[in-house]
Amino acid sequence: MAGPGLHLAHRRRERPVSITYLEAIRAAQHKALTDDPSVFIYGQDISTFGGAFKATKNLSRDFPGRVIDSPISEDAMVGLAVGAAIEGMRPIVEMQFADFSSIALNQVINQAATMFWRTGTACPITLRLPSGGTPGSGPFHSQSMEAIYSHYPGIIVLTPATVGDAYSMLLEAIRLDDPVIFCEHKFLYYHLKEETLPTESLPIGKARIARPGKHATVVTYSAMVHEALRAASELSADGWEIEVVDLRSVKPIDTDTILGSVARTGRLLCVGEAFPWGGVTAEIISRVTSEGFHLLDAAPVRLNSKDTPIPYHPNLWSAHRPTARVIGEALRKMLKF
Amino acid sequence: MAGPGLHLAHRRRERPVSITYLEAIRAAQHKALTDDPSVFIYGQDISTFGGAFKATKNLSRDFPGRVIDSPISEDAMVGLAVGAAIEGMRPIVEMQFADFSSIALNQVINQAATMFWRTGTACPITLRLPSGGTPGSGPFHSQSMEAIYSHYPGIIVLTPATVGDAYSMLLEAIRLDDPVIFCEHKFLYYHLKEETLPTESLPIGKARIARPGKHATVVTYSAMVHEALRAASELSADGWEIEVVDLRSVKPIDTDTILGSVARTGRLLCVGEAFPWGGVTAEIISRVTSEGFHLLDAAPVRLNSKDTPIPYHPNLWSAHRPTARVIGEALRKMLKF
Amino acid sequence: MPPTAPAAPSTAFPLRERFLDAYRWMLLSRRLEEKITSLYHAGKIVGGVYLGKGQEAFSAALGMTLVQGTDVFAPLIRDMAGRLAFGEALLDPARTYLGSALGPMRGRDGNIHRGRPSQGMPAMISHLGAMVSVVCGMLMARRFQGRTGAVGATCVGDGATSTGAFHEAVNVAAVEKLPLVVAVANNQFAYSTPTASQYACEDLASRAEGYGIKGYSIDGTDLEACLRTFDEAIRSARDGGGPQLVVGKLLRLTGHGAHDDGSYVPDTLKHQPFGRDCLDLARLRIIDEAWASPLELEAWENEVIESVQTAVATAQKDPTPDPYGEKWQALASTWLIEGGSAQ
Amino acid sequence: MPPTAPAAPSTAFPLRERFLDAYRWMLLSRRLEEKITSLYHAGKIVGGVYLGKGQEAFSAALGMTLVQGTDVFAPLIRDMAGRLAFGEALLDPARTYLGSALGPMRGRDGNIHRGRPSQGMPAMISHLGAMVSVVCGMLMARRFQGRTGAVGATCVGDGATSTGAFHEAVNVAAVEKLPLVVAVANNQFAYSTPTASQYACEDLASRAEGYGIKGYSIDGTDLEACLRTFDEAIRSARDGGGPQLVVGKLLRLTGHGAHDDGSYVPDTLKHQPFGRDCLDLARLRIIDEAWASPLELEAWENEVIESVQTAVATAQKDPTPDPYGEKWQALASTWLIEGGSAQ
Ligand SMILES: Cc1ncc(C[n+]2csc(CCOP(=O)(O)OP(=O)(O)O)c2C)c(N)n1
Ligand SMILES: Cc1ncc(C[n+]2csc(CCOP(=O)(O)OP(=O)(O)O)c2C)c(N)n1
Ligand SMILES: [Mg+2]
Ligand SMILES: [Mg+2]
Repeated sequence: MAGPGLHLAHRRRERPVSITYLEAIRAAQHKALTDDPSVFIYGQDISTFGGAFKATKNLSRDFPGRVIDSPISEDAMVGLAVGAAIEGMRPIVEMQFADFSSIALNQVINQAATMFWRTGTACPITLRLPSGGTPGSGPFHSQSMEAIYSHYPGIIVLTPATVGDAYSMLLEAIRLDDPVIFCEHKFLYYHLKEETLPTESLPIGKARIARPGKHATVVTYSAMVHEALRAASELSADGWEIEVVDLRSVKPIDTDTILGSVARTGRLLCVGEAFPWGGVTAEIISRVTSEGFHLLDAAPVRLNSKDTPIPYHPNLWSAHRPTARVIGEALRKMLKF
Repeated sequence: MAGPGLHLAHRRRERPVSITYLEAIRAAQHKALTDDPSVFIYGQDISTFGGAFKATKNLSRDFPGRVIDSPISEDAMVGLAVGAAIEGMRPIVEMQFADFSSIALNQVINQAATMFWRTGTACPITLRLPSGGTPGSGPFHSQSMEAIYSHYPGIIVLTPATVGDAYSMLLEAIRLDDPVIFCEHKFLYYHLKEETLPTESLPIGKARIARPGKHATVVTYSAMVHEALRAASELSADGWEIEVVDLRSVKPIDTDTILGSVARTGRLLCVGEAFPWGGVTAEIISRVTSEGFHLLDAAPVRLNSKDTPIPYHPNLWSAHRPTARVIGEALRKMLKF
Repeated sequence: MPPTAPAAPSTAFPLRERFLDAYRWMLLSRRLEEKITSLYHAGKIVGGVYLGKGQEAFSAALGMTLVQGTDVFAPLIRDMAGRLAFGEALLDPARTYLGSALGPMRGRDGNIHRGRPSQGMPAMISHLGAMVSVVCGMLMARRFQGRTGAVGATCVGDGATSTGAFHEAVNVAAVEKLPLVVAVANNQFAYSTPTASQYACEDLASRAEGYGIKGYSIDGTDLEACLRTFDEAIRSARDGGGPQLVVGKLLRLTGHGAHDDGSYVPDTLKHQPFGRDCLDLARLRIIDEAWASPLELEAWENEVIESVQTAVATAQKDPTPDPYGEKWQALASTWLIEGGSAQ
Repeated sequence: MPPTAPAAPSTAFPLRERFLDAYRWMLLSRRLEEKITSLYHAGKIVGGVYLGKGQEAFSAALGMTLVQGTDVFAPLIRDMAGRLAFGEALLDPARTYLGSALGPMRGRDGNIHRGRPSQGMPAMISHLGAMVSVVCGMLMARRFQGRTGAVGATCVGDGATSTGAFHEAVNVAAVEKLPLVVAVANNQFAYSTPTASQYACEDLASRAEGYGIKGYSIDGTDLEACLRTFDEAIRSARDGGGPQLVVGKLLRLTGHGAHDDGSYVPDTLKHQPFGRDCLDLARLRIIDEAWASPLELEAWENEVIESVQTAVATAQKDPTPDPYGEKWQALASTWLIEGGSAQ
């Protein structure tokens, strides 16, 4: 297991073609399967079919016997991964949608997450959760479940917002000796493209300044980073310089980077796509106000989804989650004080 | 269904004997079964045996056929309750321990909680979750799961801290047309006693000033109310007047009462027994700082359990959760600024 | 819309009437789904489209044999035929697929997730297996309320039998001896996953014994077998015989969804007897038995196409959901809904 | 501690040796649990006490037939006999029950939740049914790693068969044809709930067919039957025969836990053949067959009592967990642990 900082040691430059967020996830799995014989992947329709989103396309061809179709049994999928991890394997479990991981919750929070603390045996499993809303997906194919998993001890929860992070954080996740919930955002799967895969990256646990600024800080993660960036460039037309912090990892949270940003700007807006009660935005505001109370010049503000299930119809869906427009409005209002 | 304020309309005074928190829960179920033929109870070992904690003792005798033993099938228990609720019943489901509701999570958050919003059909189910830590109970018989359920839309989450609330809030919960998670604290089951059952009570959704004060506000709920009260009376020896707010309901949260208290005291400590990431304490601090930023004279502080599974050994357990001593220390430190 | 069969006058099984009735529901379902598919490919449908092609006999026979108003029917993703046969208005699917604000889900949920729970048809959640226990509860309620003689039926696929939810619920039904009919449409695949990766027994009906319930194993493409078996199973459940597990062997004659070409389905399966198209088989049988004339068959076809077009045309003129009018209220207890800054 | 049986020299089943070995493990388990019970009633035990009384033959036969170091054994709450027979050191239960900091769980978890996962014995979580899939994974790992010939066994009760987790895992094992042995100790009750409220089939072994696996139904109080059946089932699993479901009929001869008097267990059950005490039966059989002399039997008794006393005495002198030294680290990746104000 690589320690902090070491995690990118052996990466070579990948071929420079345009690569999507989804392809980065596939590439990371390819590399993990290549580098480490203890890695295998378990999930529904992931073998010859290549997964509902094609995140494992061709992997079963390139790594025969190591990419295995599971029955529709999320509880057993995670239980099996835990058992394999006990014996030194590094399983990746693909949930077909994050939403179906509700079935596996018990194995995650009570079996995997308690293993190391209770028994001293490491439990290196990575659960890939295709997360977040897309138009028309409705209440059960759109959820963001990071708040649920982050609440429980013994789990690392990652929310990559970029192609590079999708790649490097997944690779690092697989190498970590702990259970990792890898929330990959479906809205970014095909939209987001970069020229190359990274050869270096921030380690897990560090947030990233996605855009520097000085008038206000937006702390966000996953797909909302891009809504925030859009809002920030819109506001820049009026001379506002908005700093956008991409959390990358929501457990642990890089409180220092956030406090550093708020120290510069004095204003904090937290944006998340998840439901409004609790969750990442509450945790961030709670930390900043507890640890950096004097840094704030104005009340912190938060934006989440509406407090209803995620609607199926695109009309409703776009009003349910925060967007660049809503973020921009919130920022303008906040900057008045 | 009773609207707000009406909920205690038909209560008569109960016989004035000493009654425990657990007995209050039993009495509420007795009354609900008496008053409303659509109420039934479903759970493991709850019929002739009267439940693992005896919360349903004699109820199957008094209400034959309406208190039913279930197989060890938490998912189906809740699914069945939802189906019965669709048809106009008002099921109560007893989980043997809150911790085992992890198995039922899907039926709670995706089936019950989405029913009304998706279909317009009400889903009046009450899930009783024997919650919280007691010495020697360990990682899987001690959990406080309110943060998990509160995060999802469409659910009401109650955390009674007193004998009276255990009674009146459970009665009101059963009458509500929505899914209610009723977190009853096992540590209070036998410890907590009152002379009589209440004939009146605050409605669900309203917090209670458990102890008035002026130097600092402690916002807390469930068993931690009593730790906070102990800390408050200890500090009163030094002239500190600590206000303790008992949330009673953690979703919804009575933000107005909290803001009112913080407006009086200028200082906020939030205390919860649950795990530290997210949860009630983060939500409270986030609300107070967003909506009442100018009310605070000092940084808000929060206390939760340690970020590990809940230890079995009492030595470790008492250090894992907040106690009157730790709350007192936190208050003294906060009052220095 | 096709008429319902007249009530059977004798105790003898009215095969011809039932068969013709079922055929017309199957036809309606097929044509409606064809229309939806072409709308999907034209970009007019929001969300996923999952089709019942190849499963209409099994589904229609079940839906038709249940009594709307008394019984419960919890359909799954390939039960257009069963839904219509049970009594779902044609406008319900049309409106839901077309994103109308006037459908039963009002744009909040879509397509296969539609239902009218208070009218005996729960609206499925996506999590497979999760509806079985809900039907158990609806039957428990009837028992509490003294509403006797009702049956509850639900459909699942081969894949859903692997879920813990399915197991827990079937077992609960067995323990409570509920009048539950579980119809397993074994269409040989769960998405791309063949049955060999889903279970290891010969026949899923062999699970019945382990629950202490009655099991049936039939050719799901054979409409007569479907009609007779569901008739027996539903009657048995209604008469206190407890849960019934009916497994129909058939083949999904379409991709998993309209987005999927199903190219992984091997030709060998398509040439198996259970790989035939139940609608074709039923039409041939009707012709063979001379239960209807070619003219009648053509008239039904036209009738069905017309009702599909009418429903779709109506739904297309409907308003779409209005996000500004939406109040975002997930609770019936409106006074307990929080507004505020968090959202 | 009782010696292990010498390796069987021939292919013939070495009944006498196995029987005597098993008897001594059963005896050790019984005496240890009696000691723990009296310590419990004296207030010396932290947390719950769940006992294997009446189930020792079934449990010991399984644990004994597995090979520590190669095989996996995931015991449940009534498997003291099986644990010891598999190779758990007597000090492990003694230390765990007495809250020693030196036990395998270091005070973090207790009693029946102890285990040493990295040595082939997972530490059960409380959620029933949840360990079966973990054993599947441990076996999958062996397959990946080319460690052939290993078997994984796990125990559940009649109640745990109602869990979705049990179903999903047994089905996964069947699909993957894993060398899994699932031992169901059907002790007629799940806490207070009789089997009639738990399942509706005649015999839980009838579930095997529905999974496509081998099933066995035995008298769990008959040590010889237990030994022979587990021998066969484990051999069959080891030889590639896939999962094996062994159901033992027996009676819990104790309350659910030491806190429960089990007064709801009807006398009629206690007088059934499966209500007899397997330890008594085994002793009578030994005497009957003259497999050991009364003197030997007495010597074993004394030996067992002494080893129990030694273990308990050692554990009682152990330090208890130190909350001040505890670092509260739930992650192996220590650099990712958050400190800070939230706690
Ligand atoms: C619990 C759960 N896991 C995964 C899925 C994703 N999923 C949707 S349909 C499907 C395949 C279903 O197969 P089957 O039950 O055989 O029904 P069919 O589609 O063949 O009718 C899967 C895996 C789901 N809906 N629910
Ligand atoms: C999922 C789950 N639900 C409830 C419980 C509470 N519980 C602990 S033991 C028990 C009874 C178990 O019965 P059985 O499986 O027959 O085992 P036995 O105690 O008879 O050995 C119950 C309900 C649990 N541990 N896990
Ligand atoms: Mg299928
Ligand atoms: Mg039992």
